[in-house]
Amino acid sequence: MTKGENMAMSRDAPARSVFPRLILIPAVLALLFLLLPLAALVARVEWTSLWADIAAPDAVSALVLSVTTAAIATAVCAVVGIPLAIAIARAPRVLAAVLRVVVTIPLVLPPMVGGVALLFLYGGSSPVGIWLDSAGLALPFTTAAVVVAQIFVALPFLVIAVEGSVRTAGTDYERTAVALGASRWTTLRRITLPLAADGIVAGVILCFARAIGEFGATALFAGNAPGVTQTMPLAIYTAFNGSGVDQGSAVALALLLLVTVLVVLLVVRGWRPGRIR
Amino acid sequence: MTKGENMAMSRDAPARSVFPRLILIPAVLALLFLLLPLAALVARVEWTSLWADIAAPDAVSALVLSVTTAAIATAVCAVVGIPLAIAIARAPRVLAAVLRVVVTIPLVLPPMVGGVALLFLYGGSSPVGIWLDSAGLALPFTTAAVVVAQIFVALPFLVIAVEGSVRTAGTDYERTAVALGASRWTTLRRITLPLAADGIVAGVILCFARAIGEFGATALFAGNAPGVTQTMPLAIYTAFNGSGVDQGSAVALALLLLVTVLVVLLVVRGWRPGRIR
Amino acid sequence: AQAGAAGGGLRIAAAASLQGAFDELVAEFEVAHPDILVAPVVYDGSSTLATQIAEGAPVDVAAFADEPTMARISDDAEEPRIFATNSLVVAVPEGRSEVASLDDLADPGLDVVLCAPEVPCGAAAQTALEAEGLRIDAASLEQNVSAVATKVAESIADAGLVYRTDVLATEGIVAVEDPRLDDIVNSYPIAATAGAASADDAEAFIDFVLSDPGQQTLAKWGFGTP
Amino acid sequence: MSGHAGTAVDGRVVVRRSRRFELDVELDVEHGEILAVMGPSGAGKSTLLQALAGEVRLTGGEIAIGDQGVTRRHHADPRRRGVVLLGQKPLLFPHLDVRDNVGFGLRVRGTPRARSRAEADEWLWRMGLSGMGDHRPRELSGGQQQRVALARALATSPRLLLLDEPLTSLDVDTASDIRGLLHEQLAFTLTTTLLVTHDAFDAAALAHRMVVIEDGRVTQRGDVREVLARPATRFVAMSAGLNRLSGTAHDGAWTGESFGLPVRIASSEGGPRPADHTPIVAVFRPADARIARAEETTWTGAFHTARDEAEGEPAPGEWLARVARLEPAPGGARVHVTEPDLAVDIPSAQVAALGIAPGDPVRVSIAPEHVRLIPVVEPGPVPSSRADDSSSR
Amino acid sequence: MSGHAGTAVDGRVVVRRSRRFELDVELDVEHGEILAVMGPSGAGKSTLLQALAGEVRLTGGEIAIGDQGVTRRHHADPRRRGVVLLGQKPLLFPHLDVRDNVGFGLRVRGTPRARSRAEADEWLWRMGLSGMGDHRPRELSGGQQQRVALARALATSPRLLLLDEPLTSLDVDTASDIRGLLHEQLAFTLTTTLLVTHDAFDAAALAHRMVVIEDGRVTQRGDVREVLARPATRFVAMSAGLNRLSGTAHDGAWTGESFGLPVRIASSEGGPRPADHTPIVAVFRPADARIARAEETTWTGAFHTARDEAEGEPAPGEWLARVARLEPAPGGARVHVTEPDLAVDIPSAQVAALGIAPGDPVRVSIAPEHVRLIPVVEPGPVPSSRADDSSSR
Ligand SMILES: Nc1ncnc2c1ncn2[C@@H]1O[C@H](COP(=O)(O)OP(=O)(O)OP(=O)(O)O)[C@@H](O)[C@H]1O
Ligand SMILES: Nc1ncnc2c1ncn2[C@@H]1O[C@H](COP(=O)(O)OP(=O)(O)OP(=O)(O)O)[C@@H](O)[C@H]1O
Ligand SMILES: [Mg+2]
Ligand SMILES: [Mg+2]
Repeated sequence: MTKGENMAMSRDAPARSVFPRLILIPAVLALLFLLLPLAALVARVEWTSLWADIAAPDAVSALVLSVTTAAIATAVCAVVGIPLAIAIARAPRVLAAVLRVVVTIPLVLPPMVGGVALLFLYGGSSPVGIWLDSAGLALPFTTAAVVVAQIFVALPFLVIAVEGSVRTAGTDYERTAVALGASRWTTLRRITLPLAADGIVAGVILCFARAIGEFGATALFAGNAPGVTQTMPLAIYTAFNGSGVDQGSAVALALLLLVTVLVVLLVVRGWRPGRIR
Repeated sequence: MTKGENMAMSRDAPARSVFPRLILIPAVLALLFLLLPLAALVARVEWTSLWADIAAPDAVSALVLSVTTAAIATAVCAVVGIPLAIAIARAPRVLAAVLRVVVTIPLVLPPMVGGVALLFLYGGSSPVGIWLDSAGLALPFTTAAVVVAQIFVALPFLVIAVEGSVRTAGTDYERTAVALGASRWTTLRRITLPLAADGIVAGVILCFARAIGEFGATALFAGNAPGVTQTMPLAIYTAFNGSGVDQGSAVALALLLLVTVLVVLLVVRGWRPGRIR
Repeated sequence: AQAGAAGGGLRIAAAASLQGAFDELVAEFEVAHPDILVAPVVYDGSSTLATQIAEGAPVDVAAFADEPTMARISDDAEEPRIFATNSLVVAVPEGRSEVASLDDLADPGLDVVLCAPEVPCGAAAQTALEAEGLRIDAASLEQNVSAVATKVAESIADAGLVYRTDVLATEGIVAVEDPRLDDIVNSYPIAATAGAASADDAEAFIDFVLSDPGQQTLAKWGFGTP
Repeated sequence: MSGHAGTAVDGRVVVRRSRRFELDVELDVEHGEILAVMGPSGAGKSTLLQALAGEVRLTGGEIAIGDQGVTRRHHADPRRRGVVLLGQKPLLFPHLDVRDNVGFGLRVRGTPRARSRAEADEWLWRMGLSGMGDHRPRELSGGQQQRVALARALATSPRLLLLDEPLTSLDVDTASDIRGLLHEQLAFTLTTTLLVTHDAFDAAALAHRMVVIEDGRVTQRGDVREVLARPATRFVAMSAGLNRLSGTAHDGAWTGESFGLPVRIASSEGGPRPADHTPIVAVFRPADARIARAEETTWTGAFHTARDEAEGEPAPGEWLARVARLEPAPGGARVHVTEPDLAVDIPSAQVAALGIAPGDPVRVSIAPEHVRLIPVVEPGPVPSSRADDSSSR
Repeated sequence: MSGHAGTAVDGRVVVRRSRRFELDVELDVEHGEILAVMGPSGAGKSTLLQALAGEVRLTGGEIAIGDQGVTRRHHADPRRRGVVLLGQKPLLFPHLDVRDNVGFGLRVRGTPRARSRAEADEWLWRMGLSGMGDHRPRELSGGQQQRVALARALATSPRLLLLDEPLTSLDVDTASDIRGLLHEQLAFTLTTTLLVTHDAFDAAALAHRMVVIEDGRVTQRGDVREVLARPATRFVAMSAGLNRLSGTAHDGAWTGESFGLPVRIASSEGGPRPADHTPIVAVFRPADARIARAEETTWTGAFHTARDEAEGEPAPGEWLARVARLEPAPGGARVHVTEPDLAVDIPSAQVAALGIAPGDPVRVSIAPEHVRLIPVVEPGPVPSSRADDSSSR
């Protein structure tokens, strides 16, 4: 038995799980409920025209734009959202509860309303918009606007997922690290973040998934200009809603989006923050 | 000092938090980023017509429908999603990773595509739809369809949030409970669920928020019949999209939705599963 | 149509229902005016486009599906001109024959979907039904006409009122002609925006749409001439 | 209370944990001194250490650690104070392997990776854990985790080291090794240390002075051996493995009662003769007391005989007692008798010969050379600060 | 290996935890018996208990617990087997208060709420924790948590109770109370119990028989007092608090070497005379050995004198040794000397008088009446099952 095997063995040896086997029934139901519609979608794919649809220049540029903007949005969300999550997790009880609700609010807005709100905030008729404009940083209808819209809708997911796991990890290990001489930054980097790794991965995944699937706010705030702001969801929408376009290509594009995200998620799942030191 | 005070004291005594104070800067940025657009939205409210807008019969019935359907959808999600989350949390490593990705997939679909997928699955031209139809359970255009659409988009949030906290809670306490003679069901009810309470509350909140804000899938799959399937987001969208109609009423409705959800969330936050025995 | 990047070329925003026709029109226009670069057309709901233009979206030419929406950006646009019309037809799933005329829609055993009265196709439908004194208990009041077409195509609804152009564009639905609907037309306005980067190019495009070749192309996609 | 040169910890720690418990302890630890802290379970030992480490807030008092003051409001950073607490739970970082756990303190102080790993391996070797460096903490046994945590604390060379039962859950053999290592290390580095322990042997082997905390208050303090030899409370006597009988001084000897009959215990120890009628305690080891069957086998019979004898002058250092409980012990048995309550150790050979059972009458004797008589000093050498009496049980 | 009537646990447990550690132990525990398990840190004691409780899977062997068999594949439900493990960590349910923790086992068996609360309070009272029922586990001290966990385990009246160091982190006084309670309870309910402990006193006081596990293998087993009195390994001797010197039998006495000079230790114990030239060990208590300054103060001088003396007949039970380490102890000091390695306890009074330091030559003596000579039996009374040798260190 090699050492590698052995380590794996002791780590993988399944802790005996004691949940009632009956709950597998609702669990399978839930899974079916999520998967069957996807299967129905795939069943409608017109395989003959699939390649033409997904290789179309607009489709490719939308996909590239989607992946790029979602990745940037996720990175920004991580940079500002993880700190917010930590701050909430460590805030006094009542303040934390209030902040958690505040963070949840944007989730509730139908994304289109979110887009309107963003337009109201950064658009040409608001003080912020005018100020940004004069600084040459006008946001709406640019690729940056896509990212902003995605951040706005995706950030709450990251914050809530990370907050939960930071809170669960508690402060015992952090205080131990400080007592051993670690600075606050070192403690953050070497203890807090690695211990919250599961939550951070979950948060990043949720955030990325939500960002890449974002449609409503983007449509309003960034517009639907192919190559500039037309992300996959907008391309799908256009293909689906526009008259004279084949709906088959909407399904093809949806499939392309799904497969792309599947690949990205599987790659992310293999990654753990804090592993690399 | 009364006993109550004292218990509160020892429970609230803040564990010294050791995170670097500098991370409060990105945290505040994140918070502003989420809140400013909402403020911009509120700034556009036309207070003179506000009351008329939100007291309109259609608005009220849409709100009632939204809250009801979202509550039902959340309940269903809890009933099937918590078991799925537990099953994933206790599954072997690789299977769990795959299931987690599978559950995340529906998040990625632009909701409208989700609606199309649901239509493909339950619609009149699919075997499932025909079978349901012959059983007199045709879904489309019913309030049930709204709930189904909401479940489809909201379930992943609940599953992912709950799964994280069930996994973090580990199996030590469960095994202790079994050794003390608890049945699997008792262990689930008295140990597993209460220990995952934080995650369950977070999941329920995310799920409810996503369900009540759901627009795209509902619009396609359930339609937009006032009083039957016209939820708040659809009402808002209709108000927004209507030509010549004043967009002010869309903003007013959005505000109404926000305030309602705020109240619901604050109530839910006060609740903890497992407290009542 | 090489102008993929932002800033280059004539920026056209058009209602989603114009997509097929405008893609073809733009190609023809570029042949006719090789000196004018056209950016990819932005298609979306007219209402969305109007909101964006009001908030300063970089658009030179706006073509909408109804006049009231165009009126919402009257401050930001030149005088609009009507370039096409669209009329309603009854749409039914391919291969079904319960519905032969408009009157059959009143059958309470049928699931009929209409557009919401707030949106242009819904307003038109309402006008038509009121004119005939028909009361329809719609199963759903859809946000846009594509949703109506999709529901009919998926046999979820038994019939719906859609534009003639949608029947051409959507697989799986056929039109039931009813002459009483031919009068109910929806007018499509087009206008250059006030902030157009090149007013001349915008005018050139609008002129092209209104020209004979332009009108022929639109007719090919099911639009009527104003 | 002001710190003087050479004082590492000086001041008063007050922590109210709940309505029923408040810690209120004065401390004064010299640089390089090792102070043992003993006390019953729940007495507040861990609370004291946590307060010094800054893990719980003071609710009163003021303590100087080195040149920094900690009060209820002001809360110095333990890192800058160089205070390291090894708590009752090992709290090894679960995501780091054992080597990185031990090397953590060095790494964060900027020691290069290779060197900190080498030092960590050296520490693991000293702890008898060489080759375990690659394991995750959860793959270690309880005692192994304990040792890793101790190594991690020692490796940082703290200025003030707070050890909360570092040798618990170790077997005698391993504990002895680690105790030796700890002794050398602390002496060599002159680390000021507070050591919570339940083992008088550990305290005597490692510490210079000792404080005894009972129910949040100091009940005895002083030189370790002195405290253990002259226990001021029942708890300390138990911890030191001694019998402690309360009585009154009379003619230079201890007098008390057993079932209403007078008992007299003399001591051959020198020293000042206790004043008559003052309360004193007699202290001796369970192994030094002797036990014999009473002539009568029934309790009533034995009691009558004893009462008759007592009419005359009772034999000093010998009295009638009743067996309460017999506890097997490694080399024989421990017999608990009443009255007065005390324990007597008897070797295996004698256990069978004696043939006694609970309830039997026995004659207990203790030779004067094994007895120490200690005047009861109340409140004793403990600086009194019991202003708030409402908090005691 | 088949279970016979009256056997509660019977079979062989094999658990491979890592490349360097495998547990392989045969067990045979009677109904109502209390079996002590001792062994060095990391020997596999907790692994054994976890395997019996079903917390880790067997990788080999087969064990019958009551009428149910557990093998590598078949994995009976511990609940149905009535097996309760109190592990090294208390694992109190953090979301329940202390009373509900103790009452948990009763509640899930259907005891009405009021009654289970009353019983829980009764248990808390017996554990010296009355009034603590409303607290959350995290509001308790380490020792208090330990006691709550013990109460929780006992309250369920299990058929097989597995206690992993239940009295650790308790002070002597509390431990004594709890030991008494445990003794009564286990005797009264006739609960089959495996008790892991590092304290020979606990083992002797509570258990009937004992197994010693070292590095995953049983090195000694038998009656507790027997094992402690006749330690087969250095570890057992240390645990029993005895010196254990390896040597050869000669003329019915122990012979060995000290710095090349012959040493002879006689015993006045009866019993069979060991055959000449067979390996034997001499066993005696550190307190029974005597130590005196050598006549010469330097090591070389003393060694020369000793060598000269050795030319004649050396005095039995006395030899020249060298002080390795002095360890203060509660009632005096423990002196560790070489060669052979052993410990000598000296009372406080003698410490100063003796005035020795590490490196000094001393004369060590031990009277024959304190010595027990034990033939070395290898592999001893331990059923051998060391087929797989690759796994030992
Ligand atoms: N989860 C695990 N994975 C791999 N190895 C383990 C694991 N748990 C324990 N071990 C190893 O198994 C051996 C026995 O551990 P165990 O916990 O049984 O020891 P123990 O006798 O209880 O020791 P202690 O007295 O220190 O508690 C140790 O060497 C330990 O490192
Ligand atoms: N977080 C807390 N909240 C409220 N009370 C607490 C808390 N922690 C400890 N206590 C109480 O404070 C008292 C002292 O606890 P502490 O942990 O200091 O005891 P200890 O002397 O270390 O005992 P042990 O030897 O059992 O570890 C106990 O009565 C305990 O119940
Ligand atoms: Mg403690
Ligand atoms: Mg163990």
